[in-house]
Amino acid sequence: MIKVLFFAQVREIIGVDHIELEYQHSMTTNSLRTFLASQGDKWEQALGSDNLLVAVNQTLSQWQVELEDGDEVAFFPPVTGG
Amino acid sequence: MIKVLFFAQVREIIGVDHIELEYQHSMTTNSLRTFLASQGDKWEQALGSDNLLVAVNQTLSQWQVELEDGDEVAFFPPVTGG
Amino acid sequence: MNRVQTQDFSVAEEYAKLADNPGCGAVVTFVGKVRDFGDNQGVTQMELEHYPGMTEAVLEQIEAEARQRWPLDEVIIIHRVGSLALTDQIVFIGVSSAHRKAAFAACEYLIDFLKTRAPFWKKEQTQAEAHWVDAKDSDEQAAAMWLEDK
Amino acid sequence: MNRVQTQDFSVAEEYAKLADNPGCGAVVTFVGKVRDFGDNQGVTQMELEHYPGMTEAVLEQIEAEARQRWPLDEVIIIHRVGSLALTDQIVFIGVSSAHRKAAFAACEYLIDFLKTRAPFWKKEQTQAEAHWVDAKDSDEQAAAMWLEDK
Repeated sequence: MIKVLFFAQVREIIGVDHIELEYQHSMTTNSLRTFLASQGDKWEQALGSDNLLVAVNQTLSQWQVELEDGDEVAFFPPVTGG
Repeated sequence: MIKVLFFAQVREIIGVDHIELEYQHSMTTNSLRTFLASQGDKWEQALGSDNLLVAVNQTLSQWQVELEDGDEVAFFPPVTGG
Repeated sequence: MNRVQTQDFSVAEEYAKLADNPGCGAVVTFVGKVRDFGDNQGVTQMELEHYPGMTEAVLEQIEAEARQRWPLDEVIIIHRVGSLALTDQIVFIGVSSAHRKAAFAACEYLIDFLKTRAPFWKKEQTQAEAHWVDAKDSDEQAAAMWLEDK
Repeated sequence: MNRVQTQDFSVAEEYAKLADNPGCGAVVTFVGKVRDFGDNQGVTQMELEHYPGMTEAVLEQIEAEARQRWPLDEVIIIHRVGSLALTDQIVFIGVSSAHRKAAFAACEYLIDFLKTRAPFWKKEQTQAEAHWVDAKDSDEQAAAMWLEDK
């Protein structure tokens, strides 16, 4: 399983804060994003942003990183705390 | 009259925290220092330091500045607050 | 010593923890507050969201980086989440050190990297509307300066 | 708002004054304390002497200079004089501003120039002896950096 989390605008647009997906062989951060963005207009809107960030297992990650079964992946906009 | 103040090591060495002197025509910060330094060994020691600073009317000053009657002049070492 | 919490913090209490050390010559603290203009004029309140777990990990990491760069005694980072009103305290960064330059530099380093790397998001509320705050180029630049510096 | 005094100060009270403003987004404070090594190891107490009148004038002046350089809300400078013991607070500098970069820069500017221009002198006491603290080149350099900066 892959646990996928969404935060801030991304969460708000798709209306879901997390989902769980079957792990697929050679899944990457980018292929997961593309798959999710194809799930409908809201998903396309939420995950299509140029500024979208991705974290794998709570560490900021890049777009062509291979995932492993059990990973936690999060999609979110640039951070604005402080 | 010229009021002369001494602080920190300078005050401690000469054992006096202030004196008053008659104003002399064309007196400068430097001539006042030279005059005072000639008053004895302690005065020479206290006022001879290369690092000595001078303030005129509570503003940091330079060594060839002319004084006026009524000025307040202070001699002290580099500051070490904070 | 770092915390993410909904409740307010006391600058006095955190300051006391930072300063409690006979070798400590300098304590620098930073507090960020909700002000009445953010991206918009007339901000009345905001919501702060975060990514539990990752947030704490990032705060530990930027603290460790600061400790590698400068000789520090205590470091305390506190960030609030949830609903905050105008003038509320949002974030506290406190650093103590034997040396003032180290304390100033580390405190500013920590807030610069918290702003660009810790997963917090602000949604500002004005009388008219609520909107997510945009990330600022000036914050990215502030953080990038430290990397050139090294 | 600047003060030279023998009594201690409360960081909490001064912080409250700095932060009391709906436009204030950032508060930076610096506290300098008596530490157990100064010019010598084993410092147990110190005497702080100043030049009354000139001190206050210099503090006003460096505050005015900082306000010319950065947009600031409140500025508070407090310096203690007289007898101070190990771990006692010596100096407080607090700055509030809409912008954190301004608050950090102004706070550090004020302590750098206080250290090199305000007429205070420290005499440290160890178990063995008392001696006047030497002025430090590093403090002169810190202040000089701001002038190149301009």
